[in-house]
Amino acid sequence: MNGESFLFTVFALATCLGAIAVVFSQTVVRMAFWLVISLGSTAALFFLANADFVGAAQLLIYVGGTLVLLVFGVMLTASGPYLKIATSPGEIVMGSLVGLMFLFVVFASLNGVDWREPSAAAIETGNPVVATGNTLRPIGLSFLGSRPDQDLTGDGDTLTPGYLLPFEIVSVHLLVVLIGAAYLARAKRRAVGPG
Amino acid sequence: MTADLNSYLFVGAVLFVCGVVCMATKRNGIGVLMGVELVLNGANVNFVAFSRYTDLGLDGQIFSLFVIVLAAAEAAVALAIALNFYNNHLTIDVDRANKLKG
Amino acid sequence: MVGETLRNLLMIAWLLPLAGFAVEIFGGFWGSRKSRVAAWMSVGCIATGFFCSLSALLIWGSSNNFWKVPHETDHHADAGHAEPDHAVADHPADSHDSHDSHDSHDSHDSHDSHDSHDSHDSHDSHDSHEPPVVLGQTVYSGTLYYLARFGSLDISLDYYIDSLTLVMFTMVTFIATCIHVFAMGYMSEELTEELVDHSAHLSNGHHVHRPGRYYRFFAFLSLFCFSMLGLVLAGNIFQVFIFWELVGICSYLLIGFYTERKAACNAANKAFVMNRVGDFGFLIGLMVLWTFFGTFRFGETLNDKGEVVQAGLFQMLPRDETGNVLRDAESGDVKIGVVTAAVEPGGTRTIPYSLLVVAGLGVFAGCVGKSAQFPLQTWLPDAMEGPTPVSALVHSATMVAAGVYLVGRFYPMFVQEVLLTIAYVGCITLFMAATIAIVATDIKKVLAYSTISQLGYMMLGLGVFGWGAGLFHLITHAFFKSLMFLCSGSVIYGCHHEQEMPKMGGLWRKMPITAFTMLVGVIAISGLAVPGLISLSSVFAFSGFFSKDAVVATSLAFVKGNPSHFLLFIVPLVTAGITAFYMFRLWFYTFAGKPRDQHIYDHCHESPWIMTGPLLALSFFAAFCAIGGEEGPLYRLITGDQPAHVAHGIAAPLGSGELTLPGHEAIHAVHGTAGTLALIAAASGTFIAWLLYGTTLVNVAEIKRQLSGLHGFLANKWHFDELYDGLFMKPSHVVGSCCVWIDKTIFDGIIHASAEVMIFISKWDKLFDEAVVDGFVNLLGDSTFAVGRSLRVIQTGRLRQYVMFIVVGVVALFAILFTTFPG
Amino acid sequence: MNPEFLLTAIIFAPSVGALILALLFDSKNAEAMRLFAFATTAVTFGLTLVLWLGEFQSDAPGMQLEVVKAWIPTWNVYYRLGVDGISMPLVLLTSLVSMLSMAASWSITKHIKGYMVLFLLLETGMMGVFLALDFFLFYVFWEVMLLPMYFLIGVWGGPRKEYAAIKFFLYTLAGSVLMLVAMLMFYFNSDVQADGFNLIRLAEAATAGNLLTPKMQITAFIMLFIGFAIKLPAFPVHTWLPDAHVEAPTPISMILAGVLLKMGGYGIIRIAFPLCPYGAQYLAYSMVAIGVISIIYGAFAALAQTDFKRLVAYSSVSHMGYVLLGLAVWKINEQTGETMNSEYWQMGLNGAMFQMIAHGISSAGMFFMVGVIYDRVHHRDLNKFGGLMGKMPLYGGLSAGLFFAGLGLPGLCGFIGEVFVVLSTWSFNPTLAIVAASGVILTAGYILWAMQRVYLGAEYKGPHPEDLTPMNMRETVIAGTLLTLAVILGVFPAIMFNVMTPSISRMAKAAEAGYRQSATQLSQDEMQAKR
Repeated sequence: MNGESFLFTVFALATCLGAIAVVFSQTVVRMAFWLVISLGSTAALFFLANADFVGAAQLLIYVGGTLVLLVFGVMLTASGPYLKIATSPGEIVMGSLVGLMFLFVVFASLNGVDWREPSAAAIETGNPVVATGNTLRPIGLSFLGSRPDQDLTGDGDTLTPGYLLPFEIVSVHLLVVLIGAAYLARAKRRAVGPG
Repeated sequence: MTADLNSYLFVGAVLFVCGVVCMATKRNGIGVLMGVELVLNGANVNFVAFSRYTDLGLDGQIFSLFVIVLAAAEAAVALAIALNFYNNHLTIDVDRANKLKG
Repeated sequence: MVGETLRNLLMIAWLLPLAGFAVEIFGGFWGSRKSRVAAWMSVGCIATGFFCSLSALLIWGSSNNFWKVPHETDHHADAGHAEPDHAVADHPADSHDSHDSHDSHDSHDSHDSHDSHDSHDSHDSHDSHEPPVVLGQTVYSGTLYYLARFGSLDISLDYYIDSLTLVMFTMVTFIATCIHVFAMGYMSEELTEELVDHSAHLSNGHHVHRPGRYYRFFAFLSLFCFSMLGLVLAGNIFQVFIFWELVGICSYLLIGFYTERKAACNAANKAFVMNRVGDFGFLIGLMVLWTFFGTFRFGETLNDKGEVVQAGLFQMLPRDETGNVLRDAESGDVKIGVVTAAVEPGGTRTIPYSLLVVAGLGVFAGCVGKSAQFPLQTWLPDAMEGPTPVSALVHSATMVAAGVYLVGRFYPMFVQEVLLTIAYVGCITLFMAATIAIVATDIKKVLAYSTISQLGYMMLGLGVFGWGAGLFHLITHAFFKSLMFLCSGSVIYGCHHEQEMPKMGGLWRKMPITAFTMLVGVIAISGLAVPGLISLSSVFAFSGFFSKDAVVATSLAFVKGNPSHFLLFIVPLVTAGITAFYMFRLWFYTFAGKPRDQHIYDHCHESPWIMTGPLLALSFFAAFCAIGGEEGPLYRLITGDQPAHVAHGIAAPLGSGELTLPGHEAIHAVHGTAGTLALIAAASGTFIAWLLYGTTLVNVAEIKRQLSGLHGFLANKWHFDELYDGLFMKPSHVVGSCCVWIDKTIFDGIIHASAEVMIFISKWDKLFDEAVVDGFVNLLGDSTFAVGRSLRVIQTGRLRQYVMFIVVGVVALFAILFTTFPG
Repeated sequence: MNPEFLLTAIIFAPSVGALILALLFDSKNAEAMRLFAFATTAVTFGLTLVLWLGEFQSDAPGMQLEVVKAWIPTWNVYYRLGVDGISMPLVLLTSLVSMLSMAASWSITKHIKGYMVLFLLLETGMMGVFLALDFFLFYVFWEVMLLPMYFLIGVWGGPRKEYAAIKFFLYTLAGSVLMLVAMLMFYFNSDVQADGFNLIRLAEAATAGNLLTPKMQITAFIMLFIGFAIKLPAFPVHTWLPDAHVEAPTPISMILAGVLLKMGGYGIIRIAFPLCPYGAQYLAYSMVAIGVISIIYGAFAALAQTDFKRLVAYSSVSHMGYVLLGLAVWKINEQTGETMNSEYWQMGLNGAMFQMIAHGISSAGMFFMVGVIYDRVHHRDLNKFGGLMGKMPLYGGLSAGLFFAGLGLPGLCGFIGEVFVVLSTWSFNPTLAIVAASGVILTAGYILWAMQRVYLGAEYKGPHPEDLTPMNMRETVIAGTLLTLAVILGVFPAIMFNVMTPSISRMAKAAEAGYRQSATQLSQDEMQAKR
């Protein structure tokens, strides 16, 4: 077992156990905690898979942004500090059973498929993820509309388009979502009727 | 347990199933949101794994980035909805939101 | 040449009244109501026509040497009685007799005049060998224009001019002139803007006020003259039919002249419809003729070179030397003598003898209608609703005589059976009408029945083969009957439209001219005569005696040949007495004795000269036109072109049981006897009339009371009106209603029923649509709804459950996938 | 003018007028629209006069001025026009009656624009029917004419106009459906499909005996005959006529009686006889019988009417019976197949054609006269008239003339047709001839009785006596024109006969030849069947 396998095992377990803990936690705060553990471990897994930029983004956005948002939400909606909205045990059992079946199905599917390994050529020349793990620049370039990883392997005549347009769309989308969220979330004064 | 494609996929699957079960069992609206986050993360793990262990290359990572961003946006909107729901019902229990009952 | 001249003259006389009509009717409508222009125009037209006709007659006579002194006695001379009284006949005013001669001969002097060899008779071949000896057939015929041509068939307007045409033309135009002049006075009360018609009442009891219609009367008279002259001039039977209808409609218009009077309208309708009944028969006759003969022309058809291209009707009927129609020995069909070879080479057509009879009877049916013979006689008395000049012109002298004229004109086509029918119809009519005339009290009605009766005499005369006698009586009757009608008109005018004889009496003091002229007419019609010292033929008598004598003599000769038909002599003889009786009754009633209604008598006056003038002129002719009797100019003029087989009579084939028709010789043989008998009858009739009405010896009312049944029967005109009403009028209305009922109930019923069926079917269709088609669709919807309803339970609205469902669903899907496709 | 264009112009001049009227005229300006519509009909009449006097050759028996243009080539439908002695008089009659009834349309006050447009379209349809030589085109025009008529009755009619209009429509439609079937029979049996609708070629084929078999001819003829008999109208399919006439406005009644009824007769002589000569001969006796029954039945029914217009309508039934009678007096020697008395048949045909023209004039006149009085007093009850001769002498006089024309008085047009037809009938069948001839009595009866009730008598008995104003100039001119024509045709019928006779005798000869061929064919078939 090399180091990578070890680390992977640790973070994978953390991720999985964190997620399971989220399921079985009874209070929102605890759930949030376990969620942080789980998501953080996921980020670590990303680093392990040579996706350093994604891992960074995961940490920044999820752990730093979304979870904070969730915690704000918890705080805004919780009438008490340890609010429990209990789920009936039957439901938990039921959910667990279904979840296990689902898990089984998914596992069965995963094992049933012969995933193609990356070709040697890709490992040698093209795939920066596989080759270097340094993905910051290629991702940045591809968001700007250029795909150095693909174009370098080709004859140079045909350029593969990048993700400039989706990137822009997502940007606008985010903006809209933020405005919309702000609109939805703003405190509304109930209109007091004339009588 | 080696860090190969199947292992990543197992992790993603566990995350996904946990997220789904979370959505299915939590009565707290925030909890449901957390389930959603878990499901999205499960998907992200898969994307990244495919990016690493197949010919997919950068595209997988870029997709996972989009997912993260959209998840953030979703979280913002969902939270806003949750707040509205709370404002209207004075609780966050999603079982109270049964207006759509047929 | 002569033909063209005659044609042109007669056509002027014919067409002038038409032009007059057009000008008068339009000019009068937009002109003044008080203007006499229309009348003068009308008189001018007809008078010009008269002079044209007269000159045509003279030209005809001179071109045929008619006026020359005979160089040879004709076959009349061997009749064995004395020469006619030439001295009397030589009267300057007579229209026909500036010369007196016996001769006429065939003339070939122009391309359109030709000798129509009357079929293939042997006595006509004799005729062609020695033209001057026998009375010839001097006929000028030709075509005016074609109405239509279909292959070898053609229908045209023709003219056919022979002596009969000319005499009729002259007579009609002369009498019409007199009557026109008379009418100028008689109708003068119409010369006003507002006329009060005392015979027409409004529903509020007031009299009708209307503008005068002087112009219209004369326009109609002109139209009538045109139609009548066209009828006489017609050169084919179809053309006769055309003008036949036209005179009918003129009669309709004139009878219905007082449109405000209901009786007048009814009478006009009745006249026209009854005429149409006759015309129905006429039309059948025409159809037969047209189908089997293929032509309507009387005379031959010539082409440009003057060759005969088609024989006329009169030449087509073959007769043997005895005058009988030639018949095929086996089939009995009559072979139609055709048509020159150029048109139909070797063409032989036959006509069944029975259809020949049908054709003859058909044409005669038309004559029955027009001449008011039994059984279509009832319209004529009613027609007296028209103004009196109309009665004089249309319903005594001309139109009603047209039937007789047509029988005379169409004589060559009649076979024995038809002639016998004609004779019997005439016989019945003359007796029946005379009996009704005895009891009639309306002065015009008496004259009307007398007219019917006299027309019966003419028909009888023609029927018993007295061609000349019948037409002779036609001419003389026209004169004296129109005279009497005008006299009655004068009386009516003088008495302010009083027509009932019982209210008159003693009028001769007030209106001597009228009374005198009326007496002339009465004597003429009664057939009174002063017997001559030497023999009967030198009698002094008015026209009626001669003509009636001729008829009676012919019928006597006929009865001698065919004793089983003795009634044909007895009845006219008796009726001669009745005629004298009722005519003198009329005269005594009206003019003699004491006034019965002092009021009328006081206001009565003699008519102005414009009315009495024509009376005098007519009375002269009524008295003297027939002078000389059958040797006289008038008779010879009429018979100048008589049908060839008439002269010799027809001997029945031995053992055939058919009729023997008397020839001239046979007639002359009995002339004296018949004349004497007729004179006796007339004298006794006169005597009885004088006894009853001229004196006060017998109480008429007492007789009337004793014979009330008979009187009622006669006064009701033998109940013919009621009979026809019940027999024809009512049933036809019932049938009409039935037709409407059938239309409304059955045909429309079928239509409506089919519509109902359609609606019924569509209702079922609707039901089917609703139950099956819509039902299916609804079922689909309902079941969907039900499923949704049942699925509604699943829609808990709970978020977490949905997630569970999704998961379970996915799991199930996968489970299915794995179980279905293991591996 | 170019002769080819002339026929088209005659057909479509009214349509063009209708289009202009519809687009350019202000619907408030009634007088202008009336004048324009009248001018259109007058121009059409002028064109037909040009056709008759200028281009038409009376002595030529065949088709003249033929126009052929492809229309729907896929179905072998052609725009094929032409005129001969049979259609020429009817075209003249159509344009004349249209013009006069347009002049009579001044009394229409409701929706003038629609009325005028429909009227002009109707004229186009009628002209097209008479000029079309393509069966399909004929059928199209036949239907084109139907719709405006339906609306003209249904909108501008009397109180029961809907009933009358729908009855008219259904009757005529039923007939045209049968005609359609027959048309397809001819189309699919013609040797050359390209000539499947060409009436001339079809007639020639029928003459040569190779269009339809004798049995099929009988079937086709029955279908065509029913279609045309409805239009004619013959007993017993005549009941639409009184209702349609009574409810239609006066000018439409004039058109209906003056032109539309003639299409039945025209269809029989133009299509039914030439295309199925054997069928025509086979059914000749039935047709004559139907004609005779129509004459008598119509007359009796007229006798019982109390509605003035209904009486005139029934008189139309009676008069059109003569047309049928005259057309059908075709007698055959059974042994030889030769026509007996061919000339009498031709006389009957000519008489029938003339009767159509004459009836077009006299009945249009009679309907107009009824309309004149109806416009004044607004009722038609015969028992509530009387004394009009005194109140309106000019009207009475002109009416009397026109009614006498209908009565068949010599010197007026009605006489020639009736008498010629009747004269030609005896050679066909004496009994029927006698029955037909008895119609003269009934005709005199009902017309004179009606005249007595309306015109004669002391006083007017109905409502609105104060409205009995004299005829105005327009009415006088219309009635005067019709009466003048009645007189001219009555005195000089050769004017029309000269136009008609060559074409009719050609048609008759062709039909006789066609019958012979079919009869020979039939006897040969029988011989073979015996073997």
